[in-house]
Amino acid sequence: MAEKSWLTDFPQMDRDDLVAIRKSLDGTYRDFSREYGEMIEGFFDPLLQFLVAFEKLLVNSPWWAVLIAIIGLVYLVSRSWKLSVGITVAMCAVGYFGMWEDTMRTLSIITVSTLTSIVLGIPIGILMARSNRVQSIVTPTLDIMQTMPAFVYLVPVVMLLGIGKIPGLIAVVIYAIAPVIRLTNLGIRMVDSEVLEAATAYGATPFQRLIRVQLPLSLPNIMAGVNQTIMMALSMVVIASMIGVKGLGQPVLKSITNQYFTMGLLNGLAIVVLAIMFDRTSQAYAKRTNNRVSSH
Amino acid sequence: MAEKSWLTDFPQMDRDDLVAIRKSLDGTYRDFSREYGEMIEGFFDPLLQFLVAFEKLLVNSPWWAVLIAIIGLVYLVSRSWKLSVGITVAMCAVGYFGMWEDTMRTLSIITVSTLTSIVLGIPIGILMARSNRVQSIVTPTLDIMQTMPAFVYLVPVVMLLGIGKIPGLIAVVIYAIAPVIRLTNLGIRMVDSEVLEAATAYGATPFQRLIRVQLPLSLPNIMAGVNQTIMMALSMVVIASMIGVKGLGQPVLKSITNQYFTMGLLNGLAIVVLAIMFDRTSQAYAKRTNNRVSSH
Amino acid sequence: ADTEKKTATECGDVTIAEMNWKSASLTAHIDKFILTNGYDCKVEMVPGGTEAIGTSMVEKGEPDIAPELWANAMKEAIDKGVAEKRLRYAGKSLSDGGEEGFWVPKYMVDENPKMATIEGVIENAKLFTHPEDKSKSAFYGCPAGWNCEISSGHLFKALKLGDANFDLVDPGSAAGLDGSIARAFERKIPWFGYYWAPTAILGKYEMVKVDFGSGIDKEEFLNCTSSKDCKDPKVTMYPPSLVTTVTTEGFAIRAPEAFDYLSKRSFTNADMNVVLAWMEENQADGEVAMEHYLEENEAAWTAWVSEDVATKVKKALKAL
Amino acid sequence: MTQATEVKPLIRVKNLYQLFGKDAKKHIHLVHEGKSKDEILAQTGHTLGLKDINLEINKGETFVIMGLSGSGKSTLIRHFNRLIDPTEGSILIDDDQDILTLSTKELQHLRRKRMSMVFQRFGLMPHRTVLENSAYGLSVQGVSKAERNKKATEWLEIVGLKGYEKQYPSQLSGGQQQRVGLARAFCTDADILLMDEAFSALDPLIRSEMQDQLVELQETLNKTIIFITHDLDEALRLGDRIAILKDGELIQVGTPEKILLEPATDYVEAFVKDVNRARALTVETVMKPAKHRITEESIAGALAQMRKMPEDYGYYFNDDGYQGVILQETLEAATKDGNTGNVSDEFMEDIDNISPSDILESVIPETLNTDYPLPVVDDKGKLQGQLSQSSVADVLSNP
Amino acid sequence: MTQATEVKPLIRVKNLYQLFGKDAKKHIHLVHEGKSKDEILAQTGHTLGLKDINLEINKGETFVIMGLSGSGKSTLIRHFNRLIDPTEGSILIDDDQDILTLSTKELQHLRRKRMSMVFQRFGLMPHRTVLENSAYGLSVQGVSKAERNKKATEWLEIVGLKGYEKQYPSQLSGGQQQRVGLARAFCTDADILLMDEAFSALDPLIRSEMQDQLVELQETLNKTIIFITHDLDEALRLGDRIAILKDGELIQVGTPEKILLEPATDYVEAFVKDVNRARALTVETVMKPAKHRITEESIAGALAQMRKMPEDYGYYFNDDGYQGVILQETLEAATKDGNTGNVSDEFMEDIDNISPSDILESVIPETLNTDYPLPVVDDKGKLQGQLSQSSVADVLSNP
Ligand SMILES: Nc1ncnc2c1ncn2[C@@H]1O[C@H](COP(=O)(O)OP(=O)(O)OP(=O)(O)O)[C@@H](O)[C@H]1O
Ligand SMILES: Nc1ncnc2c1ncn2[C@@H]1O[C@H](COP(=O)(O)OP(=O)(O)OP(=O)(O)O)[C@@H](O)[C@H]1O
Ligand SMILES: [Mg+2]
Ligand SMILES: [Mg+2]
Repeated sequence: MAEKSWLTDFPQMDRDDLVAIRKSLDGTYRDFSREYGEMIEGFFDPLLQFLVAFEKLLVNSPWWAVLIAIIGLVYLVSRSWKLSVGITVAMCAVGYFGMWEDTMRTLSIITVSTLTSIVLGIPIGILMARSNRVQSIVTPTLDIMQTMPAFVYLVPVVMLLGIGKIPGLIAVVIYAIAPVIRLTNLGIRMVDSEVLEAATAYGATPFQRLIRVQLPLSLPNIMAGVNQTIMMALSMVVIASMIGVKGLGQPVLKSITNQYFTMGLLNGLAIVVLAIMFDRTSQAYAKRTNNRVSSH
Repeated sequence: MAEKSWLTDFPQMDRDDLVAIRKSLDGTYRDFSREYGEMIEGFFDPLLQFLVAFEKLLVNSPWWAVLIAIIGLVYLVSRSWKLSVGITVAMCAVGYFGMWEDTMRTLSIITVSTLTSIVLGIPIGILMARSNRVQSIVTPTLDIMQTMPAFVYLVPVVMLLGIGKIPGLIAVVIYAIAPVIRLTNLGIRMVDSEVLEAATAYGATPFQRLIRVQLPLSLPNIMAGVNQTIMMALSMVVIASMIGVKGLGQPVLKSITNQYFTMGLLNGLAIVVLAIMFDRTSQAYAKRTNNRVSSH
Repeated sequence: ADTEKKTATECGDVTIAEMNWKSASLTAHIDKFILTNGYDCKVEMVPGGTEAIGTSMVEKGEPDIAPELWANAMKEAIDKGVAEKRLRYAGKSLSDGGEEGFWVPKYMVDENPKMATIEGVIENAKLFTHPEDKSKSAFYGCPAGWNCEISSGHLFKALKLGDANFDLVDPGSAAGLDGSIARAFERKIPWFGYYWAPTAILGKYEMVKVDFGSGIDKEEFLNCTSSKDCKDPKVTMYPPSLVTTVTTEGFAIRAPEAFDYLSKRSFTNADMNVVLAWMEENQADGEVAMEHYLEENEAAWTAWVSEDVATKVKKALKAL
Repeated sequence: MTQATEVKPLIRVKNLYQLFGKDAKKHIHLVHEGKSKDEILAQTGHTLGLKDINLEINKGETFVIMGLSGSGKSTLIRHFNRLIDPTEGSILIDDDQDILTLSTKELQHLRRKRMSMVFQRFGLMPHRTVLENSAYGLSVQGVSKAERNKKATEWLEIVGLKGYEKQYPSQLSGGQQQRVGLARAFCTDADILLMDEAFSALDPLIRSEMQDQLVELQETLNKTIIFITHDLDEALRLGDRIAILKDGELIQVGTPEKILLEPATDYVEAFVKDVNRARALTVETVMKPAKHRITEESIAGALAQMRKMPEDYGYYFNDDGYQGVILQETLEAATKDGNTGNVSDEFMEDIDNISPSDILESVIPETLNTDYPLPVVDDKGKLQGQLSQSSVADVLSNP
Repeated sequence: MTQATEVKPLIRVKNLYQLFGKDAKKHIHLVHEGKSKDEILAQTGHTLGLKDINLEINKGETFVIMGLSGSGKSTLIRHFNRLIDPTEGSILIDDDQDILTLSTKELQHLRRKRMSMVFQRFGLMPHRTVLENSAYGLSVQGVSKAERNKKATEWLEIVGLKGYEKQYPSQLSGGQQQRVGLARAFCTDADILLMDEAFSALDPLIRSEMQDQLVELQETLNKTIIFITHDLDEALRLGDRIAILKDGELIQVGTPEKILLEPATDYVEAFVKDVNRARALTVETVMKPAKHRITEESIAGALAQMRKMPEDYGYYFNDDGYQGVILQETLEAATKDGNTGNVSDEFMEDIDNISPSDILESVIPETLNTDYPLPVVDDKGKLQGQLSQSSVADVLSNP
């Protein structure tokens, strides 16, 4: 178009330059993935094998054995009969509506991604709470991880690692890890300095302070982070299914193209069941082991 | 497939029954949306008009006027030169790379949805903190809102309200409102009971207690919720663009189908810029007005 | 939605769906330009995925035009909409129809010409490693939920690919499928799966359609291959698939001239492929490509409109 | 301080029980059955806070609550403004209004205008400056900013925190924080002050200033003060009446002297054992009636009168009342000098009269320095009694 | 308690400065320039915590720190285990090790094994039970659960919290919480106890028990105790030496008697004005040398000797040393009765000897009841001096 005044239109980079930049960057990435793709893929191979085996275990074992194992775990961790019964009923409904297998697949990948997020996230949050410099680096990284749309990196990741569980896992972890990091950081920073000082005065090492004072006292916040991490991991189920992760996301996608609302809803509800199972169990565990703080 | 034993396969509902149920529910919803769609759409009309006008304002005003207004606001709210300069640079980069208009569109919808989420979310969080009954109702609702994939309700919402900003707004708010509610609830529940008791003893009304004690003291948590809400709202930009919300989501989707990685990345970064702008400004505001607590 | 009041000749406000793949985006921009300048419509673009756009058109009569809709996606719903007189097929957007099939990269065929046939592929099944199971071979199917999921599934069965130790991998979405192709091409490794053209991917990555040796059996395809309830599918190549322009019934009634234009506007695959290649080359989006197309292919597009409209459009084109 | 106590009670506590724990209502019967605090704790995990408390607090009085740590003092005082609801029992205010039946509005009014509280653990708001904290009570009442800040600034100056207005509580020392709590409480002009160990973190100088302040407030504004303290001297100095709690039970209520001199139980006795009696008691409580009165005007007559008495001193009275102490030797010397006139001022001993309200401690040096009992004279110049060395010794060595 | 002070100092504080605020280093020059605390606060918003403190604390001593609220006591004590780093100055421990140069490991060792602290605001861990809180110091040291719980249980019983082991701090009263803090500090066997107003929330009974406990600990285990208190009586009772701070400066350091009888400044004088001197001072500090010695064995000789003296009593000595008090009238009566024998026990007055270490207060009744000065006799039976009514009166009325 002719004559654009900088007054009305933003003075832009020349289109050709922009295209050149884009192309060269794209090219660079392509080169990179060609060069290192195999290697990186190899690096993740053990994890992939584990994921595959875990999924197989859940899908191929008789449903009643899996159900018993799940409920048993839920009960062991939460020690709550109410919760265990609720989960049993919900899981049976899931099975009855024909979503058992997909649910197992989703359960498998989500268990691993949530655990990964938490296991990586809490230590990062702790480091972040210790040092303002780490915080000033990690915070914007998390901002990027959370807001950069998964769609942007979905294809590049697939290009690098192929379709399937690993890129799915990576996408989920990238997206879901932020809240637990942020809230661990916040929680630890908010711990009452008087209590911390008492621990110091008795010669507690930084580690002892962390384990016995900071973590327990910031538990409500950390658990809020865990809760959000679980929620966000499960909200990524559909996105993950876009790059070939089997599970409840696929029928959801299917239902949307075909306008089968009820089917979408049912599968969505199965995801919700998983979310509630993870969340309530972890919260009950935290509450049980630290009841005084959460009622503080 | 033949002969399924209940031992190996979950005893499922009969496929035909399931299909019948699905069909009848789908039908019911279709009827409902045809019956009431117009009415409900009408209800949202003022909001739509506002959204459209707001977007027009941002898109059609000269870019420098908008930029000055944005930076002015950022500075007024945050009182931080550093932040204002940073945002200016980032916004100029966004414009220079030719994403100004899309960014403005996204800015418009996201501003409204984030504000809506916060303005609705904090009071709900407060109510939740007040009553265990409310909490026990709201919590699972939030679980559903966060984990039910947007894809499940995207099409039904479109069916009811058509394509465009309103369903986009609704989808974003449904997804993004949860953290601010949860963390407001948590924050208020964690407020030191001694301080609260002092307020009570001096005859503070519940409202005064809320405004002058509970909210300021739970501010770090509430702001963590606001941060997550902003992040999640911006992470929905792409999804919203699937149902007709113009903005940065569209080029992202295009870039994924066309494998233009750099283009996707640039647009993703523009989203990140918006996220950081919202987040830092709100955090700076909270810190400025309540510096003692956040450094507590 | 409130269309009835408008007089027949008045075009008024028109909304065009802009889907996010290249050809659709291009077509949408061409329609926008021509409708604006030639028919005095006030055009607004609406982005959206096929599903959302389709649903909204059926239920809400909005947007007015979907310039390029693949029957592949949500065929059922669209047909229903047409049957209920909510939608109207304006015409084929791609005159030759879309091309579907099972493809392998060209470099494989270059290396081993037999790869262009299904026998060759089956013979070399071992080459197509499965992403999750080393002992199997992978066939990338059509994303779940699309119409092609059914047809590609049936053909998978008919070709007895399963017996050849192939596993039907669901790529989840077009993005997943695209990613897997890109990965294969960057590393020059084997790939075998369902795809369709004209598309950016096939513009960018040269692939060869695998010959089933069966020819096209249109009857069989319509009755069995593409039907959910087909018990015993037989082998057939894909017939060209319908790629149409769809408008709402309201629009068709309100702006018959514009509708007339839409029913004439269609591209040959060859033309389209040229533009797509140019877009790829320049990382162009629909708007830029529209300019390019209108300038380069005057003969083609002037045939879609009356002379008087063509003049108007040309004038506008000059003004750019 | 010692005011007429025959006023209508302002606060009346009736059969108040407090059992802490989840199932208080369920387990309260154990309390009625007379189980001890320890037993109940061991058996149910519930802590007995208060048991069958009956009390009356009068308007304008300073009512001190004492007792072992954990005996329920704070718990009791928190009931007065209903920060905790009793498990059983009632609290009547203004003699008829049960605070448990107050509406939310009324309760707020009560807390705003009638009562103000100093918390044992201060209860300051960490997010507000010292000034804002002090003005909190007023801000709750909706007093304008200028006005409340003015008042808060005044009070901050009185409690010695001038210059710290803009600091935050976390930047203050313990005692400074407590004083912010005091300023906050004094700011509201409430007529009932609930003070839970309000001076415990203060040094002796500031503490005694604050005590003076309290006495002044009580005298000039007739405030009712309910004061918890562990400092017996403070209790005796401030208290019109003292209540002693033990394990949630009320053991004794009475005036300081009564508690000191007639402890109801061994517990109370042990409790007050260490008190500095000399400081706690006034001359009044120890003095004896003055016996040796000399009324003869003439020196000779006076000497004669004195010689009839067992001691060699006497209190000289004329028509104008008590005049002073005369020693036998003075009279004898005067007689020897041939002075036959009347007894006059110059014969009186040069000693300070002591007043009945004097603290015993302050007169000990004089007692020690004088060989005869000191005359106790009230401010109208009337002789009220005499204070002998032996009675002082008696009361000091009592326990 | 009063131990030989010529031991090597355990802790030595040298030129310690503490300025609170962001830019302490930048503004510390104002302190050197002699600006006052208030000026610095007004000018920079920084609070002067400590100014040029120089101190030595000896092993085995109980060192009491007193001073106005906000004068820097807590700040000073926090430097000893380096909870705060000084702005300037150094703290040497064991006479050579500067704690600022300690490695993290060494510092941890110091905090674990050498020092234990009671916090003014308790610093309990809300998420741990009373038992766990008490055992905290041991658990940090890695002592086995059984062992540390045993020890914590013992100490909890000593501080009177038996039965509360499983409660959480929020369920305890203020004083109970403080006692948990005490139990925690006592549990670790550290040889230096830092006690910041450690008894401030305790009632008199428990407080005096705790004081006894402290004295016992100090005597039997030779612990060094650094004790902040606002209670002068407590300071005088516990302290071997007392330091008095004002506005961050050290005003006076000395033995209780010295502080009481020779206050360095008006401030100190005002500070100790209200002290119960009778309780603070011992007989030793007030007694005078005993003059009137009677050494003649025979009654007549003794009488003659006594008549030469100005007073009508005397202290009788024979070869075995001091025997008792004899009154002139007793001797006269004996002479009258014709007794010409020797002075023997039966002539001695029937009064209790008082000991030099007796608290003055405890002998006041006797002083009051006796007409002549009381003999002060040490536990070996040696006469150390005499305590007259007038010297008691003098010291009590000193200020
Ligand atoms: N963290 C801090 N930030 C700023 N100022 C502080 C801080 N801690 C203490 N101060 C200031 O240092 C001074 C000394 O405080 P410190 O706590 O040592 O007093 P203290 O002698 O223990 O008083 P108290 O008897 O009231 O406990 C006070 O004026 C206080 O305001
Ligand atoms: N919130 C609570 N939950 C459980 N028990 C409590 C609670 N508050 C107080 N108690 C118990 O009630 C009893 C009385 O506590 P209160 O605080 O009234 O004591 P106090 O007399 O004020 O003691 P102190 O002099 O130590 O402050 C204590 O045994 C305490 O353990
Ligand atoms: Mg208390
Ligand atoms: Mg202190």
